[in-house]
Amino acid sequence: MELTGTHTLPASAQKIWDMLMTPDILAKVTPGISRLELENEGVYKAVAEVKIGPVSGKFEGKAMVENPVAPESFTLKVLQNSKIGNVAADIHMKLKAINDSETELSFEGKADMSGLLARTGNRVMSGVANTLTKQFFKNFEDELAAQ
Amino acid sequence: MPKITVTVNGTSHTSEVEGRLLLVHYLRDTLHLTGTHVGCDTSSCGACTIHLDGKAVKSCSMLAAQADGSTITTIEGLATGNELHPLQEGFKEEHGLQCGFCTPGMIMCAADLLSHNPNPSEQEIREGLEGNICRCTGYHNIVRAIQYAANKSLVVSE
Amino acid sequence: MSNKFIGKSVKRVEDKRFITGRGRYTDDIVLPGMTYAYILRSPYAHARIKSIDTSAAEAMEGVVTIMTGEEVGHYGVPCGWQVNFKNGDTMKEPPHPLLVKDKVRHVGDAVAMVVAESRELAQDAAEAIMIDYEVLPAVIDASKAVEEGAPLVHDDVPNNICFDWEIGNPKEEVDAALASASHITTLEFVNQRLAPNAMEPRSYIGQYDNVYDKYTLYTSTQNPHLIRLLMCAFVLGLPEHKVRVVGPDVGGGFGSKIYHYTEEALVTLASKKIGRPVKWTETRSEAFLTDAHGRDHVTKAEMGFDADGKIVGLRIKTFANLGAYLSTFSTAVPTYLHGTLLQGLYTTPKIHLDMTCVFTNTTAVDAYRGAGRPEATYLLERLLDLSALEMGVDPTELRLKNFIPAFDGVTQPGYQTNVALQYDSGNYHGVLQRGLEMLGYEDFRKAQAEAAKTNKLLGVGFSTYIEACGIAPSAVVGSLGARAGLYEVGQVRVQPTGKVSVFTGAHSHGQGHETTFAQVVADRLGIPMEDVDIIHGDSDTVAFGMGTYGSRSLAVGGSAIVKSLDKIIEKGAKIAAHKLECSVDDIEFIDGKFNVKGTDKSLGFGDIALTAYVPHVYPANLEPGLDFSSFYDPTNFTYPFGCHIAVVEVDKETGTTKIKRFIAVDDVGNVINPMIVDGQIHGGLAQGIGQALFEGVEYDENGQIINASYMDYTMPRADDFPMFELDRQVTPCPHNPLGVKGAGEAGCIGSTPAVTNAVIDALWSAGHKVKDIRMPLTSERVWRAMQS
Amino acid sequence: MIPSSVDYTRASSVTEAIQLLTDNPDAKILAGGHSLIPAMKLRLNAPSLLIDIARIPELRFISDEGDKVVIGAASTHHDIISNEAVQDMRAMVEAGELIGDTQVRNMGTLGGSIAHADPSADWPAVLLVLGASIQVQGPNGERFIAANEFFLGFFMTGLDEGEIVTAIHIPKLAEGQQTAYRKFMQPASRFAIVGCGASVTVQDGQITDAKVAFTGVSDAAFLDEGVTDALIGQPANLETIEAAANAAAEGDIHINEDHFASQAYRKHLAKVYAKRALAGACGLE
Repeated sequence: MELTGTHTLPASAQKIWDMLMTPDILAKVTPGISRLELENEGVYKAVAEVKIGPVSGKFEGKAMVENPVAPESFTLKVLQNSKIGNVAADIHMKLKAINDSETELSFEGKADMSGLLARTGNRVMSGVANTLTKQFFKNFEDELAAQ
Repeated sequence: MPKITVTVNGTSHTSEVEGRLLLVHYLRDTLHLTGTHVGCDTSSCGACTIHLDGKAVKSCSMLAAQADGSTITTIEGLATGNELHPLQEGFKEEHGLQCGFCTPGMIMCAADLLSHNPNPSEQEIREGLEGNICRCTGYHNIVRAIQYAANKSLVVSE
Repeated sequence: MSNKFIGKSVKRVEDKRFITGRGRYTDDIVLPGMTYAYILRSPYAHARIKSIDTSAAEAMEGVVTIMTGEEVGHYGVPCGWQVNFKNGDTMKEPPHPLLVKDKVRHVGDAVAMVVAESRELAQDAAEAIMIDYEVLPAVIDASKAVEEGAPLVHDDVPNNICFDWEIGNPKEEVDAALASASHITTLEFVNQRLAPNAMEPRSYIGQYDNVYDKYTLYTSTQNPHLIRLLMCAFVLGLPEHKVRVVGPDVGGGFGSKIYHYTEEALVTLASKKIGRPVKWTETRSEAFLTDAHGRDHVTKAEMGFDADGKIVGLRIKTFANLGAYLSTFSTAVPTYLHGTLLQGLYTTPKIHLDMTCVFTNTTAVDAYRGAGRPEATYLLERLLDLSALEMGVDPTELRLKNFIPAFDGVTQPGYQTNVALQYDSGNYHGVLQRGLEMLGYEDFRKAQAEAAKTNKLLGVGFSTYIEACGIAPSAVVGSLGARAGLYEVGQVRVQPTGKVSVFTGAHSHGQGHETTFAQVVADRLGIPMEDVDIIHGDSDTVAFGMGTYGSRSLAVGGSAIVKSLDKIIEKGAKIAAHKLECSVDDIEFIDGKFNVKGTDKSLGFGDIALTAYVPHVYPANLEPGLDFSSFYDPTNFTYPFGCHIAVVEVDKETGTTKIKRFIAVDDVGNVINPMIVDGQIHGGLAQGIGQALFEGVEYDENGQIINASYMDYTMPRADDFPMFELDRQVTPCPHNPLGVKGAGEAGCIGSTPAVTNAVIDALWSAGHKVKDIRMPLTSERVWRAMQS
Repeated sequence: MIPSSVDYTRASSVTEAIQLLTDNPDAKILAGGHSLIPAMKLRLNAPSLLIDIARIPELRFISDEGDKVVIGAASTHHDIISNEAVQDMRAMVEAGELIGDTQVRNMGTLGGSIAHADPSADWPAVLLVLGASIQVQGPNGERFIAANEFFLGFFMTGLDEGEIVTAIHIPKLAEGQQTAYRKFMQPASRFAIVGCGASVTVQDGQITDAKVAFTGVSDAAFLDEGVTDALIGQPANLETIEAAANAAAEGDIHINEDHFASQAYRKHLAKVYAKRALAGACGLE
């Protein structure tokens, strides 16, 4: 499943960077992650509950922030396991300051699925990707608005 | 556990069933009516087709509990005594089956078709079988078997 | 012998139980104390197992036992056919364990088996088993698997090559022939991977009886004896006489139920371990991952023609994907069942096939309806139609010009090909000409020209195929690497009252043996069909057998029965001569009566049967009883052939193809039951057309099958087809007593290229000069071909 | 395949169903079950409780109320397409006949289908062009949601937590209004790759009103205003239709893709099927 998205957020790059590096906020804005617990530097234990249409599942796994270049880019790696299949996502995040109060946040990556998810999900995968992307940016905007 | 009462092929059964028990497993495992088959797990192949209150449904895609209070006919209940249903006869006369695994579902689905369209065209028969998969016959003789049954029933009813 | 039944469309004896829901498939069988198995499978195509923790699952209610690779990983299933490298080295044959303990090699590889009191509890417990995997890179495509640096499926198989192989004329001769050609047609294509999809999912019950120390395995198989032999001799080392294998009603096979699967041995082992019967029935989702797939060739083929349109040479390079493990017949399919058919119906003087067979992180590939022969036919027949388009000649004239002339194999010798086989008898011009009459070729071309101006293009595609069936002479297949003989066994037991029980090693799973074989027996003995019972599928009742595949049941199994019938009649004549007080030479057996020639003295078959068992007035030195068993080993393959013609309509706006007409003229030798033969052809056509237009297993780059259910794998449905138009030509097989050739695979072999050819023809009619569209020819692929 | 353990209860009234749903947040409403049960069998979903509403009498009816037809949520697809009251709404009948197969149409329900909001389901495109209104009931009482505010996204509807669909209200056709539904099916599942509902009102040869909606193309069924803008005020002929259909599925929308149809191909099919549905509605096929 290919994951790409670009969106302009009304905040400075530093602010967005700080938010992304805050586990609670990262957990809040990232669809499918409900809790992140820091295990050690850059490695989180991730708990997720996903409910999309007919599918609902509880995932447990790891999220890792790799190659951070503040406040420009990092790679988010997510490895999630569940009864219905496992997901390994590798997402490269980029922040581009437009001005002091606007930043273009973009990401590019893919999620590899195994198990039932891979075998039965083809019909809806592109919809899932698009929905997750939309949720991510919407969550981010909501979070910004709340701050 | 839900308690259900169903009438299957004219006989009433009352059973306690697990909520998750599929109707097809109730028929096969509890009532030992093994003519209804399981060919897939996505509600696609139609091998498990039975009649629920007179209409063809896929018994693998519903729970036994959902059938509480219903009247069910399976392939075992289609013939009248030793007299075959015209569709059963048609499948034999026109060689509408080979391995026989999809056959009960095919016959039950065709019976639903003929119940509201007693004289279907070839195209209507083919479209009427869209929920049933056969791997052996190429459907050619299944279509002819249903035409046979339709013709026979029309002659009888005239 | 009378001909009351042979050649007649006798209605099937077996139908009554199926149409009334009384068929008895393995999953219908319930044994006292039965438990249920669930197999936990790898979600990854390639991964190292770091740890398996079954403790939580073991503690769950209703769990009887859990087995892992630690316990049974040293047992593995064998390959039944040895092929050697070009240089003579033995093929690579890595083990295929019942349960994996170190490294999983495809999605669906079995890791643990839970046995519990119910299906539900077994599945619940399997979910509680924790496995820690280290995911490894996977390799899916056969042609990429051989590249340097590709992940290794088996650590000790370099470049993932199981073996390389060649057949035909020396390569230099073919190169020279092509160098001299005035036109060369080059075609690079993929013969895609197919899921066999017999409607009955595989199902096994293991039952161990500790009183008699005897094992019974109920299995949805095409060959119970072969399973017993393999399981006893090569897998578990069980004493064969203490093992009974039963193949009850089986819901279709199409090849996929020939093989000895790991689960058959697993339920057998588990039943011994727990002392209770163990049933395992796969789900459809599992079937997509574990039933051996078919085809999967990546090919480049070149066919050269001289200026007159005569074929001068054929050169082929193919990579065949064998999957992660060697299935029972997998190595024979791309080689002896494929390379040997590349002569087709043509006089091609120089042929060379270079074949590389490769391991990948995918489900095992083995014979699927047609097995090797569809691949050869697709290659040849696509080349013929494409060459005609490229050279601007008519595809039927091109064929007629290159056909092998007719020969009957009796007064004329068989035809020796350049690829090892000798065809038995054939009249290839006949089937094509009949097909063209049925088509109304001239009118079609006019209609096509009109259609080219509209949004609904018309196309016609031809395919004139040959196959090798009725496998086969044991000595020949043995010299080619088969690790078993390929004869068949037929026993005829005449009961004292004249009723006849026939035991055959062929197995019926839809082919109608109970009817066709009874027709042969009834006619040979001159008795009613009701007096004949055909018994198959149980190793305790049937002496031995090699099973049903390769369109061999009647040609080989039927011939074995005929041999026994001949012995029955011969012995009956001796008894009759004694009772009628004449010389045995004066006895003739006609219509169920032993007559003294030229007199009205006669004894019925029933009288003789009774005398054989109540031998009070009986020849001296003759054993009582009337019961004979025969082994029949054919002297050659049989070679059915035919002409298939597809007429398609292609929607220019969407690329969707609709089959408008399908004409099949097949020559399968003599026909015992035309209704059943037609039915076999119909079913084969649907599968062959299915390959062309609908079906194909799709892997993603990680080795996940992305269409592993009927929601995504397109199975042909009733509304995908018109009524098929069939006709027949009869060129008897000269070397078996029934003159039959076999009809089980013909439809599936001939039809696929006809459909692709028809779509290509439709596109050329509108100026889109495409060479190939990858199968299945989905709407999008055809639409894209029209955009370029 | 067998679902995970689950409790089952049959609600006898809508009020009871809502109460049960409120009391059991992890519960799922079961109508025909033809989307839910297959998902549960694959264990893609494991609710603790199923609340069966299929036999609630007040949910299974089809009535002609003069200016509209009202369909109870538990009416099966078969109930609908065989009912006299909807026969002149051709899009309704044409779409219904293309849902699943005979067996699915005998069990699957209109309410279940729209509440599930599969992005490829057939009904949403039809309800959008017919201007339907969805009647829903929840802990806070009853309300109506217009179809174009109901299908919000990927398996996402305007239903709030604890609400269930009780009925669908469809206005009767206006004078000169005709509808059609055309579908390009995914060949295996027979879900829509592109499903197009069209409604065209023609007066004196001029198109006075038009609606075109797609299912299968994007996250949710949607009204394609790009197409309709190019129709209104134009003569009802094939030239108009072709030109308008070319505007289909353009603009800022996400186009789905899967191994049967890429985005480019889906977009192309949307234009072809817009043309076919519009031509069907105008009687110009």
